[in-house]
Amino acid sequence: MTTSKVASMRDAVRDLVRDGDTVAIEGFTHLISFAAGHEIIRQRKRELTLARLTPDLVYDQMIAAGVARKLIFSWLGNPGVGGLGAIRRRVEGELPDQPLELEEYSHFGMVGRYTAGAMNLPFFPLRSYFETDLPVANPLIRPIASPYGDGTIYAVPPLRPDVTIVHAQRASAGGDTQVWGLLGCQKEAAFAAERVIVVVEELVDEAVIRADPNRTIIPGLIVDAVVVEPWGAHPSYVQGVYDRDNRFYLDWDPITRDEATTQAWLREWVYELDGRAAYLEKLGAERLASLRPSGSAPSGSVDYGAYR
Amino acid sequence: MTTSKVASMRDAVRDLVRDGDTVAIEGFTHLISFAAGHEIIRQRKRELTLARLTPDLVYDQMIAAGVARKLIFSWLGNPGVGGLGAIRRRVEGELPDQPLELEEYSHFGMVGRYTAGAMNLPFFPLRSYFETDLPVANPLIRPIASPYGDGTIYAVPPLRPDVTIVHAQRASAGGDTQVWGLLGCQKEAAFAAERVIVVVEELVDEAVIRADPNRTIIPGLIVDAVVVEPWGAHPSYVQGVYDRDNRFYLDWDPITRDEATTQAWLREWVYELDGRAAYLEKLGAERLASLRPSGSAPSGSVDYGAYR
Amino acid sequence: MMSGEMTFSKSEMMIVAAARALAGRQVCFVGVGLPNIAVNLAKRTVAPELELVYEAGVFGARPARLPLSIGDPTIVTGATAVVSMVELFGYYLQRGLIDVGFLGAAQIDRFGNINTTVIGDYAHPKTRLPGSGGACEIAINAREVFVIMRQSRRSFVDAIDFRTSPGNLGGAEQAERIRREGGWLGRGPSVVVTDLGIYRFDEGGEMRLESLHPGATLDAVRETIGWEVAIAADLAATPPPSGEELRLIREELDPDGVYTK
Amino acid sequence: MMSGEMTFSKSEMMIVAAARALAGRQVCFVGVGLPNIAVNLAKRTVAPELELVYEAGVFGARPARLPLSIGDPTIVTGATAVVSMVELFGYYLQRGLIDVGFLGAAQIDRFGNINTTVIGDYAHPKTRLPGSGGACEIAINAREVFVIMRQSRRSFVDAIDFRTSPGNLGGAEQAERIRREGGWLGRGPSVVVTDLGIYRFDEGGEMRLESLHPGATLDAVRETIGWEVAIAADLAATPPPSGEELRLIREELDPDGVYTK
Repeated sequence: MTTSKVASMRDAVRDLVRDGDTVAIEGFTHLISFAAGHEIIRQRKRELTLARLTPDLVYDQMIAAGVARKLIFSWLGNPGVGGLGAIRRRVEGELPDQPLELEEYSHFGMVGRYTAGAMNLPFFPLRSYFETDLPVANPLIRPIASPYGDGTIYAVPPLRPDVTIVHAQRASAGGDTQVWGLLGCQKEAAFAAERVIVVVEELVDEAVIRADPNRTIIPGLIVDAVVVEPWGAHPSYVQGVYDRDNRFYLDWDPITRDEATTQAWLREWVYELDGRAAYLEKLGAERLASLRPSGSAPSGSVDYGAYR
Repeated sequence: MTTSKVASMRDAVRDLVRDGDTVAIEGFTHLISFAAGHEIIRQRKRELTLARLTPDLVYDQMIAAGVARKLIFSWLGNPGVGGLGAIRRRVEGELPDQPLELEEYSHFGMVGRYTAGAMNLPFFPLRSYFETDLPVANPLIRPIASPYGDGTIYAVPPLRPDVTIVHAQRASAGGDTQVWGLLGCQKEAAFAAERVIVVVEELVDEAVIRADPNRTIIPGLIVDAVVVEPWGAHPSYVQGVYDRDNRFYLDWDPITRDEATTQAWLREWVYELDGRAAYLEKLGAERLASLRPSGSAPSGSVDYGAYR
Repeated sequence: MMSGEMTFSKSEMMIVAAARALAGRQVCFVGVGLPNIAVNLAKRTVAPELELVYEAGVFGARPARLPLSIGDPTIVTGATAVVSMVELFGYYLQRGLIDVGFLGAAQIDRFGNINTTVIGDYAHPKTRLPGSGGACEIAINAREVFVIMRQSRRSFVDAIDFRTSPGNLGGAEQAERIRREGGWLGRGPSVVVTDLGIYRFDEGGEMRLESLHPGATLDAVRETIGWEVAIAADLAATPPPSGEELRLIREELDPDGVYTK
Repeated sequence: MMSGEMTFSKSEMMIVAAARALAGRQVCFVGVGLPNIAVNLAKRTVAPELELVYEAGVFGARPARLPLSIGDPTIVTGATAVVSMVELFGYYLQRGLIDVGFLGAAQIDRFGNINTTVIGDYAHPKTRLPGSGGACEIAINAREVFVIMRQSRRSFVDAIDFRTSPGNLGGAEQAERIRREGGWLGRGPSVVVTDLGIYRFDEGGEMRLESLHPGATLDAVRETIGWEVAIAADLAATPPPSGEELRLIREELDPDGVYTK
């Protein structure tokens, strides 16, 4: 019954990501759509504002490739490993012809921004930022007095991406999307957005989604394209499907320390490949196989009951 | 490892519900703890403030029994059937020696109040109440200006019940609680509360909970007592376990229209019974059996993966 | 009531007319009572793609039977998504994803302002009604609002006793200005379906009778409205329920006649 | 380093000391890096009932291996609850359910104020650091804050370049007044564990060395702190890591020596 929204990554990025857009590729350590990031690089999108709690390797790569003019974030690093050299060089002024504007929050501030966007609120109130320099560095973090006379807290403004891109375990062709494991703030980032691209490990029949409606995080209603791209989150991970490729995170540290090695990596692993299939082939089946979970851990099934 | 919090309904209500408390028995049409409501009546608790989006039959019964001095709510009725006579008589002044104070919101206002309580926020902002008489009737609904100069919306204050009571499909002895089907605002009402009583259809091993952590709505951390009371939500329902007993909702309409019949019902079905087991016996096995779902509708199992 | 060879009740005509008004809509917020049966009829007739949203937290319900209440387990089993109420009201309704909010009312005025709170004084009410529930936020945030209710002098009144849900306020000009300045997503009430006819709103934001149901008369309309109601120059006659519409109501949706008596 | 017959590194001593400080705590918010290994060691030794909370959205983690990052799938499988980040930060942290927040830092001052944002000027930084992440809200909302970091003149400074996370501000009196008036749930930093010793905070809200690690000297402490540091009159000697603590670190938690080099 529902119209299929299944598209190739190439078509989805071409049609839905536009120069100058605010783009959020969300996923907190889990389900990061590197596949979409690489396609945005290949299509040489420009002047993007990139939003993400933890820019991670994917934004380091995108920013090295010159797609962005601005970054909205709350934690800038290679989690558990080190720094993000491409971003740092631009922020620290090493590449004055490639400036990068920063707009900085805390994690809850970023989450609150998406939530305000998702709820169509003019602001999100929170008990952060007291006695810190963050509201000085970012004047969009503003005090707000309680209308009940019990003090002043802070507010952050809504974040409404032009496009939010999330990776998920599964979706129907209509875009109804389910995730298990870490949920991050993908739901909020998707509801906040004007357009949504969902990238999935597996396309499933609508009946699979409808069998467990509590697991749906995004309804097809707000989804513009469903891209089927197994391993599309590599080197990040997909709960139950593959582990984080920690070797890649470690390898990235020396690569990103130098602009030339970073650009060489982009040529070899992004520009010279025509899509995700070529990337996976280049990684090799053995590398991928080593990332499978050590065993299964089934959730078990619950009964919703038939009521006729 | 974890200490068991399993208690009888009698002990849980005796120890955790105190005269003068603000009590929220939450559950939006689904999972309403009638068992707890009846025990509160039997123990003749007094001067309670009762909070709930939809007071429903359970609060009509409790208010008829004289446990409450005040009601905080957003919709007052017998859903799909009619009115709540006991509450209405007290509000309309028919029983001047039994006044009932009202504090009234909309659904989103009530949900926002619990959410502000759960998040320890001094207020929750929302786009409701514009150009209505509700802020006039309830001066706790207050305008709040956006700190971004884009207009004024409304705020509601946090609601922090002394006790929240929820019914659920299952919990561990430590109080980790899982629900499927309608979630209402039980999570928010529980996190907002000082004390939490969870009533369950089934006590399960902690391993059952840990097999599907995304389904947990309340962690044992905030739970004070776990009461095992199958059918404890009758005549409301438990997804996958039993249906709403619509006959009871229809029957309540004539009962509640008259104070004498209401009090007679309370005597017969609450005061003269010593607990839920007696109530179920009086209802009869046939009545209960007729409420089972017409078939099963399994969610299916997902794989979280083992990562060693 | 008779129409050709078929008999049907005023309630059946009202439900059918309300269902037909949903043609072409995508996402509908389903209220308790008459809206519930009208929307479920629309899904089986003019709007098979209609996504049903229930305030209890359900998006994309596929009820296998007519839900007995807005929280019936049949709206959960087989739905697309079941979410907490903070998400349903925040991420769906307030976000602007609802095309049509469907409301009932105890009192309505010529501008479609609605009272479901009290008859009489708020502090000392003559009749205490259910209150807002989600109606106040539906009226503000749904793209358009349909109202379904039976006509009477007590319900179609010149001045409502309490404004629970805003309609066109004091008229279209004022309402449009306030909605624009306040950033409302909703454009207010668009249709009122009664047991006698179908009303839409004119340039001034006032209800105007656009279609008269079979068997209803202008006299009956005027007798049951507390102001001098506007009548469209090109007043239409509502087509009677089809055999299939009646069959669906009587056999599938409401075999016990709860809504259609 | 040697102690009796056992050798251990400064990093191992630091991790062990931090883990021991968690004895008796119920709920700990686990940060990336050293806090991660310290908390996982505590769970296996002094605090088996400790509930591990990860900002990624996990409550009650039971990691089967040392998580490689704070978002490792091993913290999800077998956990008590996995929730969205708005709930984790709102319903858990801001609600006041976290006993201990565990932070690292690039710079800290005598009052435990922390910088993880920039070295140098914010607009034109000498070194751009990761930023707050959740640190700013952990510092404000966790009941107490533990800090774990290596000592150096660059990190233990008289004046931090940017205040990312508030500690005791300009001193205890000011901090207590502001916390009380602002309704903060946190009482601020309580322990700083370094590679040389363990610090707590005195009545004035200033760091004071309470325990010196085996092999460390007061000279080494003074050389690596940018202000005249207070030393407790009854300065203790940190007991060296036990064989079991070392075995857990080396065999179970960090066999590749990522944290303990």
